[in-house]
Amino acid sequence: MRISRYFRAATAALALLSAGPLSAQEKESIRLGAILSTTGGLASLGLAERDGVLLAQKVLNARGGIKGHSIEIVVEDDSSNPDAAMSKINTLIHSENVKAVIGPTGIAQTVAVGALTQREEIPLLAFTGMGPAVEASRTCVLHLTPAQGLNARALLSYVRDNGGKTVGVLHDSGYGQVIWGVMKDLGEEFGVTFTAVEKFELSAADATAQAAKVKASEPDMVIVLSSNATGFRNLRQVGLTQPIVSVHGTALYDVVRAMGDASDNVVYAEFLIAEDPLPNQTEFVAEFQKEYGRLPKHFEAAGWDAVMAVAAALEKTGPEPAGGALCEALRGPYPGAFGKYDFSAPDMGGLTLEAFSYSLLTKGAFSRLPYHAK
Amino acid sequence: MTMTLVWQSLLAGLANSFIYAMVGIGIAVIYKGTRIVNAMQGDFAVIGGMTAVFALSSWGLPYPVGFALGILAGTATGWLIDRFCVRPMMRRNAEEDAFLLLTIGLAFTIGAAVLYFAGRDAHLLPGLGGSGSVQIFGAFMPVHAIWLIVISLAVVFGLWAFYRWSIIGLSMIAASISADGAETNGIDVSRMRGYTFALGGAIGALAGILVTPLIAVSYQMGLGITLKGFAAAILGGLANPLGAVIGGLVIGVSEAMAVVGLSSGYKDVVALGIMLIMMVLMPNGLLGHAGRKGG
Amino acid sequence: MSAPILELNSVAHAFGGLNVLRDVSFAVPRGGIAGLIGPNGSGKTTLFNIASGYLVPNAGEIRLEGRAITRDSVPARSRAGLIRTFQTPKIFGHMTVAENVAMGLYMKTRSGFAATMFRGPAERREYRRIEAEAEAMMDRFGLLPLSKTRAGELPAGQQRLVEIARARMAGPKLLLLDEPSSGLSHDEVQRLRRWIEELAAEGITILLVSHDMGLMNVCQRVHALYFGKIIAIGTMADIQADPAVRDAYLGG
Amino acid sequence: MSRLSLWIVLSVLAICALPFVLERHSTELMIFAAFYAIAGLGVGLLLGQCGIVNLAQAFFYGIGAYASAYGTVVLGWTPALGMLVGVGVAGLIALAIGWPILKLTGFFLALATLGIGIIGTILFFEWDWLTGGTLGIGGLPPLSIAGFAFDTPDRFYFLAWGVALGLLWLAHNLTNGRPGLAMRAVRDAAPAVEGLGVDIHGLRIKVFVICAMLGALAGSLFAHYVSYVSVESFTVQRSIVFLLIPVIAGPRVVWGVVPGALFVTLVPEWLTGFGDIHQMLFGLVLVVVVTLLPEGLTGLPARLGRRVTR
Repeated sequence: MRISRYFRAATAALALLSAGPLSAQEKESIRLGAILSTTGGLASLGLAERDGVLLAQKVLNARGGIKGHSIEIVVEDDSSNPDAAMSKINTLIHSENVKAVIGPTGIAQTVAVGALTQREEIPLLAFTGMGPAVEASRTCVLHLTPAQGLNARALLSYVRDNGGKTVGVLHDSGYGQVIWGVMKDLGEEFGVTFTAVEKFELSAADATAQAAKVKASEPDMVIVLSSNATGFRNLRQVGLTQPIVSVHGTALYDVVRAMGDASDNVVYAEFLIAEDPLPNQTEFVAEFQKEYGRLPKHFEAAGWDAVMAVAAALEKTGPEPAGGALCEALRGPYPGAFGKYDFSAPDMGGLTLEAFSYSLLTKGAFSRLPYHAK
Repeated sequence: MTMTLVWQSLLAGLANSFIYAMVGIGIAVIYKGTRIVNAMQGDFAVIGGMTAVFALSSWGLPYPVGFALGILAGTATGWLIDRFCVRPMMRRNAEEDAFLLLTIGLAFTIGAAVLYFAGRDAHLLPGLGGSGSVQIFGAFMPVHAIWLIVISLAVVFGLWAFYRWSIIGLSMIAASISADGAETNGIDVSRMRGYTFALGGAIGALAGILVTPLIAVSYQMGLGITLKGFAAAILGGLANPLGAVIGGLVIGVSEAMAVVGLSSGYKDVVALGIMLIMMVLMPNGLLGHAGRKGG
Repeated sequence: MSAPILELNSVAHAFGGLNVLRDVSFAVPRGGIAGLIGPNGSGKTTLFNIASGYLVPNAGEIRLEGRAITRDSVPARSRAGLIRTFQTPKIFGHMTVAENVAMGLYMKTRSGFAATMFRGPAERREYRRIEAEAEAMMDRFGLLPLSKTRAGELPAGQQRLVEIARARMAGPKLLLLDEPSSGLSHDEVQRLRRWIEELAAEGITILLVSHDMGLMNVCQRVHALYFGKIIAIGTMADIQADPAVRDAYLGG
Repeated sequence: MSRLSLWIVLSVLAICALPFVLERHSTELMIFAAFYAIAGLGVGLLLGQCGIVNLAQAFFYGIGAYASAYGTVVLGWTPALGMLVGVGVAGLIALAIGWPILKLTGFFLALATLGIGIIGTILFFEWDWLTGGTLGIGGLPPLSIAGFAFDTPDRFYFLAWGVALGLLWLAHNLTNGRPGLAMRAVRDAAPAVEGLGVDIHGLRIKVFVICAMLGALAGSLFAHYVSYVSVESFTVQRSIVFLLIPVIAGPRVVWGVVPGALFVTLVPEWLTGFGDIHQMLFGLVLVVVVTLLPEGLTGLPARLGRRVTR
């Protein structure tokens, strides 16, 4: 505890140093919480989100905070573990008295933590799509990444419009399984036949045999639904030459690096192509590159958006929102760097097919495709 | 189901077999020399692979140097673990389960340390003989996988010769079979244990370096490959490096066949199921030598 | 006459290629003290392990009170009344002497998991009985002052007494004692000898293995084992006079 | 009154008083500690009394949790029925698995349980019609017994610790009675125990089944408390944590699971203050405990005492 207090004091001091107008220093800072998986299995996502969150904090405070109040974000790590997330959320709500919570990174954590924040009417800005049925009634739990059905539609839409009649699917047993669960019923709607569907375990380091099975079904295209590079590499290793279409969860620089030579001829339905950003993304990309000296992807953008959305809502409610007022203020359209959100939509995110950008991976580099989903 | 598919899966299974075998060999070496089952063998591989990756990409060293540094890192880790953890525990005659817990704790620590110091990214190394594949009767196999198999076989042969003919190898076996007996014959038992751990670390690191062109190395891959290595080593009788290769083949090939014939989601269930059944029914492994106590 | 308490018929056993026992047959009649002698490596311990069920012989048959028990497990034989001690005493080192002795009563008590967890009145009564009986037994073997000591901390001689007291608690019909005098002082051996006679007087049949010829004198009948075969049977005096035994011990 | 029982009474009093003085989030942690104590007690009985390393406890923990989740949410059972079914199913599965694998000993048994734990996790992933897979099952009702709902943290705190202490008392009785005597004896000299007519295999199976049932009970309580279950809570990492509970505290003392459970819930919490390095620090703490403290934390006072008197 002590160290984290020092750490917080240090970040606060840093914020003070970087803060411009004097007024931001005089008023009491507004406290926000963040629960992110910065260690454990989801660390690669959680660390990316944290970069975006901390950048947003810094930029906000440099611009003078909210109505003269600086923002202070207490970042907690849940070690990719729902139990830990539960105890952290209690720290944040009851000991730190945060106004809103950013995160969590994982679905399990979001559903677990959401039960509590919903009851306390504290906004939760989760980096997950809408999960199990209970979440539909949690109007104070906002989702900054698309629901799985939307991901599935974005992929199938591309396949349909680019001449894909037959598709092989290679998915993992976690994230991929969830998307496949929705996608399998959408084939008919998009006029797509699934010739082979192969699953590999989340922790698997190799899925060559599954890849071979997918290849043997001779599809027009292959959809990979997973959170790591394994499937891509194995598909190319067995000599698959057809295009691979994949979800945003693997459109990350570290995953692409881990693909090695396989990072070629892959199409992503994703959100942020930092090499060629959309107008609503340029500011974020520029700030990010200035701060970290590298390009961001959409998880960094989601972290940034979460903080910025809360800041925008706080501008409306003032620094001491009454119970539930902040949720109410958040519920509505918000133009983010990730995409155009509408937090009043039934899925508490309101992303649509229009939010998707399509990129082509060529020898490890992303480039924007002219395609738009319909 | 076409013949090409079966053949392709078989080839893929073969490449995996030798990955499992390399980890299994390390486990067997350490068990043979110390009677300790090492639950962090996969993390030696992570250390070796990561060191080589950083030597090449961050420090810009040539491939052979990176290769050597990776192995050195594994060797040093093995030796340090013996020196600072195993030795004090041996001195007070700790029980079997304490050693298992020690190695589990080390696996946990090393995984977390790699995440902290080396970061979350998964990394690849360039393959030996390039990154291409060769086509064998219509199925593809990465060129590097062939190198992996050749080097694994060389390691097995080298170990066999080492334990059979070299003074140190013989002393290591003697020290593990009867510490008192070895002591009276002038063998420094604790030094032999140090050598054994260093050797296990070196083999683990070598496995990691060899695997990294095929499977991206990352902080969280340790436990997964340790388990497959265990399965391979147990099938082989646990104290037998050659057996670990045969065990690895059984696991790797049956996994691949499970994917083709059964549902792909149950690949690991099949591999672990074989391990469990073998442990209960054939406690001495496929080769049948009584190489283990208990069970 | 009733069946002998223990019968071995044509028992043979080999480890690897080494024939440790070759066609051993003998019977221990009910009551009294029988002995088994033989030089090191003659197969005495193997024979004990086979009789008590720790080892299944390659061939032959073992009978307890006329009933074949060759395939019975160790616990089954124990429940049938065959109890043994070990060459190096196998006491429970982390437990107190009292607990060690109390363990002997395991077969004679019945409190199961549920009863023990919920401490029913029957369980409490039984536990008090166990404690009382263990105390009486420790008193008899002079172990009472040590009852709270951890058995692993005792000297070898006293560990052996603990093991014998524990075996007696188990209420054996036939007690196999494997080298009970090794590690004991001269006085302790004398006391041991008295106890063995006392146990026999209570009606327990005893089969004794020992190198200690002084102790073997308590036996009414001694079997001499030499390289996996019984070469002589008789009183200790007979055995000592037997030319085959003399050859085995002196000439071999 | 012996010193041990004095300690126990003091601890019980402290546990009763805690929610009145603790911050809310500490109460929360203490509730998790109770779940851990219950599941860890099972592992501790196996390890401390029988010398068996069980790395499959998260599997049984999961069975309890999923039985409660599926039973109450999908089938509309009462929480008590779900809990009962979970504990029963876990017991039966433990019986079926334990029969063959408990013939193994030492490392091999530990590896076998590890294999079972991993197969369990895979099945939780694969059988998503039952477990909800990665999405999990949400919306469990609060636990209520005879109309009394344990729907606030304070109420749940007393329920969880009441159950934990009650089970500890049962386990304490067990280890000090006839079966416990036999189990401890097995650790010291198994052949001699057989020679006293004890069916060791049967004994081990019984303890294994008890361990699994405790795991399932803890899992079921956990599921009702967080009102949501997903695969992430039932991985091998969790089994390792369960195993650490008795190890850290010293497995031979049944009551040691209380400090052990507190350790695995509170120490990581404190270490997160050090930033991202916390997991590594926790690993190092473990290695140090295993290397230097063979009797765990409960053995520490005695060890220090010995050093002082020497």
